[in-house]
Amino acid sequence: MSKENVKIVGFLCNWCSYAGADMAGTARIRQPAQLRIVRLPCTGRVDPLLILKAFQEGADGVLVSGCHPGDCHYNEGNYHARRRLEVLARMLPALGIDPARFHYTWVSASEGARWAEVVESFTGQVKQAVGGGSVSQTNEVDKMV
Amino acid sequence: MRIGVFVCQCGTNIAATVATDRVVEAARAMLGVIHAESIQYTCSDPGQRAIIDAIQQKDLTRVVMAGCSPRMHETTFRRAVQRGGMNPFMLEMVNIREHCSWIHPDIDQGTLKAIDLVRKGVARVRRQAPLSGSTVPVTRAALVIGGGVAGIQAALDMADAGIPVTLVEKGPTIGGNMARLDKTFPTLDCSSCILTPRMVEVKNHDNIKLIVNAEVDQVRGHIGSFEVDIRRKATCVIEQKCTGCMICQEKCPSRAPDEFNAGMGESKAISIAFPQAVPLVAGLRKEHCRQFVKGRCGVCQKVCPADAIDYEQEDEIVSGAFGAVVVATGYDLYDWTGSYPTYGMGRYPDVITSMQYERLLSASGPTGGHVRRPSDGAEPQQVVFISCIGSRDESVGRPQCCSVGCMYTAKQAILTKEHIPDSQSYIFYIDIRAAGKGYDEFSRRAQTEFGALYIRGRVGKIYPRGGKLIVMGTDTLAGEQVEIEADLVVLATGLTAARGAGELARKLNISYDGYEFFTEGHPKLKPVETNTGGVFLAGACQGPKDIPATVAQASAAAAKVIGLLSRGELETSPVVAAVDRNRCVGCFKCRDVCPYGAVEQEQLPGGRAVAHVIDSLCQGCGLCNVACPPSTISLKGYTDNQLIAEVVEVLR
Amino acid sequence: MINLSRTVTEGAPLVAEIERRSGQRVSACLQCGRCTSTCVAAHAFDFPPHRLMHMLQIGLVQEVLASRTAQLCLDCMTCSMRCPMKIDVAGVIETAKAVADEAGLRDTERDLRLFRREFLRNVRRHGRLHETSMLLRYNFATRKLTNDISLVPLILRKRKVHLFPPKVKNLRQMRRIFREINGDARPAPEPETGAGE
Amino acid sequence: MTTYSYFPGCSLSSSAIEYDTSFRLVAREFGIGIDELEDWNCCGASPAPHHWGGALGILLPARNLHIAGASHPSVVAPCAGCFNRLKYAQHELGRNPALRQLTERALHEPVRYDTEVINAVELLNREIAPEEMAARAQGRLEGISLGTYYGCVLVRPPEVVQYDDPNDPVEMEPLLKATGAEIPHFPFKTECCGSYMGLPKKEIVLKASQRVIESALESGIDALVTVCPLCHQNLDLRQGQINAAFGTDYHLPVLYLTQAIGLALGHSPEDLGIDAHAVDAGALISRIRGRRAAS
Ligand SMILES: Cc1cc2nc3c(=O)[nH]c(=O)nc-3n(C[C@H](O)[C@H](O)[C@H](O)COP(=O)(O)OP(=O)(O)OC[C@H]3O[C@@H](n4cnc5c(N)ncnc54)[C@H](O)[C@@H]3O)c2cc1C
Ligand SMILES: Cc1cc2nc3c(=O)[nH]c(=O)nc-3n(C[C@H](O)[C@H](O)[C@H](O)COP(=O)(O)OP(=O)(O)OC[C@H]3O[C@@H](n4cnc5c(N)ncnc54)[C@H](O)[C@@H]3O)c2cc1C
Ligand code: SF4
Ligand code: SF4
Ligand code: SF4
Ligand code: SF4
Ligand code: SF4
Ligand code: SF4
Ligand code: SF4
Ligand code: SF4
Repeated sequence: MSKENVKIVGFLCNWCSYAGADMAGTARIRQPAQLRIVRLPCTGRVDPLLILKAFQEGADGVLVSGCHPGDCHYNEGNYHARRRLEVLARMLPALGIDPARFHYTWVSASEGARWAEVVESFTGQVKQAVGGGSVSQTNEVDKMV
Repeated sequence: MRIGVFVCQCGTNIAATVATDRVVEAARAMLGVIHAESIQYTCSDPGQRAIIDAIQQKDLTRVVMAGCSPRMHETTFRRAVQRGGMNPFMLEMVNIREHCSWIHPDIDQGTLKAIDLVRKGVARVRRQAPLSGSTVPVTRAALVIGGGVAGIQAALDMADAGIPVTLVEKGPTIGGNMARLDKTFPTLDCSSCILTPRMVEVKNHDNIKLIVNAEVDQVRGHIGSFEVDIRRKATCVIEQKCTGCMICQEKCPSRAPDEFNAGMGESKAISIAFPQAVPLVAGLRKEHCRQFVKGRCGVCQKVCPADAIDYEQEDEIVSGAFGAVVVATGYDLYDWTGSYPTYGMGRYPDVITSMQYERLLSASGPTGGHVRRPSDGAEPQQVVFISCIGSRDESVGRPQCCSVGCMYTAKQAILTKEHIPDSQSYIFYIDIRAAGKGYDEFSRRAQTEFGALYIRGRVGKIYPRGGKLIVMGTDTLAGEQVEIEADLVVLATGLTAARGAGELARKLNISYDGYEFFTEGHPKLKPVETNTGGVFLAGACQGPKDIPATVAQASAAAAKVIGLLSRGELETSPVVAAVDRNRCVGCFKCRDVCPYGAVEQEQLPGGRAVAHVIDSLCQGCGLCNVACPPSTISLKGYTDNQLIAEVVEVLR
Repeated sequence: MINLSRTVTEGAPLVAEIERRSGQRVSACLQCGRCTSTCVAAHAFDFPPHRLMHMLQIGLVQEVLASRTAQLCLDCMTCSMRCPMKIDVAGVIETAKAVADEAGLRDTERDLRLFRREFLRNVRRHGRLHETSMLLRYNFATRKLTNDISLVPLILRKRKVHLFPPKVKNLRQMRRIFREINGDARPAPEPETGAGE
Repeated sequence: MTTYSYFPGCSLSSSAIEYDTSFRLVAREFGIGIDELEDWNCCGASPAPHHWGGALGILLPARNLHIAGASHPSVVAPCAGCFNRLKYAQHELGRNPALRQLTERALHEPVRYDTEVINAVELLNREIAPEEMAARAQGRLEGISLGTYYGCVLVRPPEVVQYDDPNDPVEMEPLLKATGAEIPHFPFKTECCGSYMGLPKKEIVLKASQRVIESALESGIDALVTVCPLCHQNLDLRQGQINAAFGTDYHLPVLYLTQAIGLALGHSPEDLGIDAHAVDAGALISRIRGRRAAS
């Protein structure tokens, strides 16, 4: 079973993934339409609380994508992000959020096709996860944010 | 709050799958929006005019422009709203083209998403404050990395414009790959005849400081003021003393591979790459020298009339300040020996690379310009050329076209006929790519005047039989398998980025593609810029290209630098972090995470220590913002409030 | 003359079928001919492998199915290993073979058909292959009694044969295998993508 | 002592009986346990995969896999063709539930298909350390140039057999080198010998195999080494036909890997069944013996 009209928020860094998403667009690669992208200078600007906020506001999925490790425009922003997001990912079950609804990855400016694949597969994953009935119990999150 | 929303149709690029009128309608209902309209081509002159008119007539204080990616036109529209009298940062661009109309064929889905995105933009711009940057002085000096024809051209152009240039070359001489070539397509003029005068000019130019055997060690700073450490590697020869007499090379007992000759022939442990090298200075390679390997020799030191040898010489760091950097590190030849087992992987001495063949053709090469095959020194009669080695070949992970192979192969076939009149050349090709001016005519001449036989097909196997190399191929036009008993096989090996290009890119903070070629700012409109301000590209380091294209790009990069350095100061980006002193608890977590050392400690009159951001160093990454426990340090233009508002609005 | 607008349209469904089953895209072929350059059997084909790929590109799919190439290809995969576009050429030809089989298009190479028939009959009968009896039956069927007969004394002399064909004990199971496949002469079941374990 | 299930296949029980003999002999020498599969059947080798859309080519080997599943953890298939078919069946059963069902309908029980399938080279490399080989071989094959001929099915398709480099395989080398033999570069080591076309389309086999032999001789090779009975048939049994067709005069012995190793251990050609080959290896054998006598 899967739910169709999900809502997904994407946090993308300006230099790599946002540009990669642009490239997917320029190449006219069709993608599911459930994702809404928020542009940031760097994944290092992604506050884990912002992600929880998104879940609390009813997001079915949250996707974070930045430059590949080593390629960060700000040298090390994505390493900071990785550390923070790893911790967050491990916390999600305790907060009653199916970890399948969260994903972070790296997509470079030249990986338009890969970006489209990421959107495609994550959207499917989210549909599956929320369709399976494990709609978030946001109480825990409410307490945190 | 008076917000204007402009929804671009981009002709049909957007309008075909986003109902822009419905987006306009929805926008009108959004909080703070007092004006909304749809425009056919907003970036056109009338389009920009319409925005300016609306600002002035309706007294707009904020603008949301929904159209292409901000990476495309943000600057255009910031300028437009500024002309309209607004602070340029009160503009928000919403991407309904790359992220919407182009990827969602369904008009309802596209329209709904576009409305969501516009709502997000409106919410964000409502929380935007006017921003302005500060100015920083510009260092009027340029650094050129790589001394091939690209680096030479860029250095000379800038130096001629009066800019002090430092040219850093990894090898012992400038000239790069072009110095190795025999003659050049499409005019067949001799490579060294046109290149060496330019090399000498570099050496003699008052505005150029040349540092060879050197690489960039560290880069700090940003556009307008880079600080660069250059590591000059020890060569055991004191450059200022060496006269280039080459006596040391003659007397040195240790043989070493001849890198200049692409591994054909031998050189000595101490040597000068070639007689026209610039600078004409000997260099010692420790890994081949007896003095270092066995611990005793000292011959060169004894024979050197200039007392130029210093075995104790150490690496030296030269530091410099520059306003701009031109990267011109060029290419290396694809190493085919690891991936073409069917061609012998380098086991057959008479299967050679195109660059090795250039050296065989060259009068200054190891055979003095007589084409002799490596195995037995015989003059080859049947010469087979194979195109696209390590190019256009997914099976070795390299799908791209080398862009020069077809042309230099035609050239080499012509030169073969000139060198050996009774020889026969065969060229296995997939397509003949000869798109430049006079290029197709040139490759035709190889066929009509010089008798080169073009065979459309790719070779399957090369193997030795009775002193010949059997080349098994296909003539796809004849539809038949073919076989050639060749004396010499020349592989048109593709071009890869110079070794270490990726590492250099990371130091310079510029991006590169999967093959380590550096990425230009925009494939059409910013072909010499990079994504890092003040760093420009020239030549084959950006992608395979021939000499005319290399030189054109080098001059373009030089022009960009000249333009940049002609300004006394630069405006910095206002997207920087700022601290709310009253709430700062002085924990300095922000300082710990800042990659640029942009946070310093500030002592308040009461004695309390708080964080302070140095605007000119801050690059606006926002790491500090997340690290700060009380969220006191905040990235302008990407404040917590703004981001939360965006999230809330798209989830409504 | 080939009427391309016809062949391309009419061939499209079958070409798509071949592409789907083989997992290859014929449009990726750039006609470099490297497959042909490496093929050991091309001299016996009517169309060398690169031509076959192009024929699929322009929709001449019936000609491909009926070709000698589709029957004689050894599936040695040399071509697939060397294709610069990483196309599994052998896989495409294999699929064409299968499609031709299902369409009953594979009797032009009579000897090959008989060879296969005799081989499989032999296996069905004994569960194992009895090479000598197969050779004799094959020669009888093809009316080329002397084919490889010169090898027989050699084989006999070298003690390489059993006089009595070896047999599988559970022959009923063997028959069932053949029946399962013959019974419903339908194509091989397709892998359901993603439906592994 | 590790014991392996042993799948000889049709060839090793008839035309390649000497491969079976020498394989068992080498296994015994090195204490490798060999346990022949109960009631195995033909793997379908060449024609079956090309029939009925390929399903028969899976079901026939699947029955053997199933049988093997009841005994030892690994099954060795010395014939490269059988090895390839068993691997194929394993691969396909693993990803294709419909094929699994079909198989189970024929077997009347749930199919077991996860037994490890290995080939002869793999087995020997696993069980014999090169040092041990060197110690036992005492350099008997010194001065002999062996051409490692892999053919196609042992290493292709790579994603199915997952063995060695499909374009430049080397796995036969360590043990052979340990016998003292030289392994010169052999450009045709993975070129196809013409496969099963010997009967129906002889000209393909003769041409393909002629080139292999020619290149071997050009490379200074004294004998080819193979693990494929079909290759052996084409290169050895048909060498006379090749000579007749091309007017050549080749006398290139073709040995099974286990025969080469057997020779290195000092066994007689008769024990190893080398006398059963069409091409007389007498000259090669006397060279090996000559060296022994001289030293
Ligand atoms: C066989 C062959 C034949 C050709 N024939 C022709 C022809 O006939 N006509 C034509 O138009 N084009 C020809 N070309 C192409 C031509 O060689 C290139 O267009 C040209 O050399 C590119 O110049 P470049 O300065 O960009 O790079 P390069 O010539 O590669 O110069 C780059 C320089 O940067 C240095 N460098 C690299 N990394 C670093 C580093 N990290 N730090 C400092 N220095 C570094 C290198 O040592 C080198 O000196 C041919 C190419 C080949 C392979
Ligand atoms: C069908 C087609 C499709 C193309 N598609 C692409 C593509 O997808 N991507 C790509 O990169 N390139 C493409 N190109 C190439 C692209 O059009 C050119 O590279 C580009 O337009 C060249 O720009 P230009 O300024 O040099 O010349 P032009 O665009 O020709 O501009 C020259 C201008 O000078 C003016 N002019 C001429 N003579 C005089 C005079 N004596 N005095 C004053 N003014 C004068 C002309 O009126 C004109 O406005 C395409 C070309 C064609 C024909
Ligand atoms: S502003 Fe952007 S979207 Fe609008 S017409 Fe220009 S390119 Fe197209
Ligand atoms: S180091 Fe001395 S001997 Fe060598 S070239 Fe320079 S001056 Fe001449
Ligand atoms: S020390 Fe001797 S070996 Fe070393 S470079 Fe000098 S002369 Fe050559
Ligand atoms: S330029 Fe010619 S040789 Fe080079 S990859 Fe392109 S087509 Fe091949
Ligand atoms: S992290 Fe925040 S509170 Fe701590 S010093 Fe920096 S600005 Fe002040
Ligand atoms: S935004 Fe980035 S660069 Fe600026 S002060 Fe914060 S951490 Fe440092
Ligand atoms: S090798 Fe591949 S690309 Fe080349 S002709 Fe054959 S199938 Fe096409
Ligand atoms: S698989 Fe078939 S087409 Fe390919 S090389 Fe082998 S025989 Fe030729």
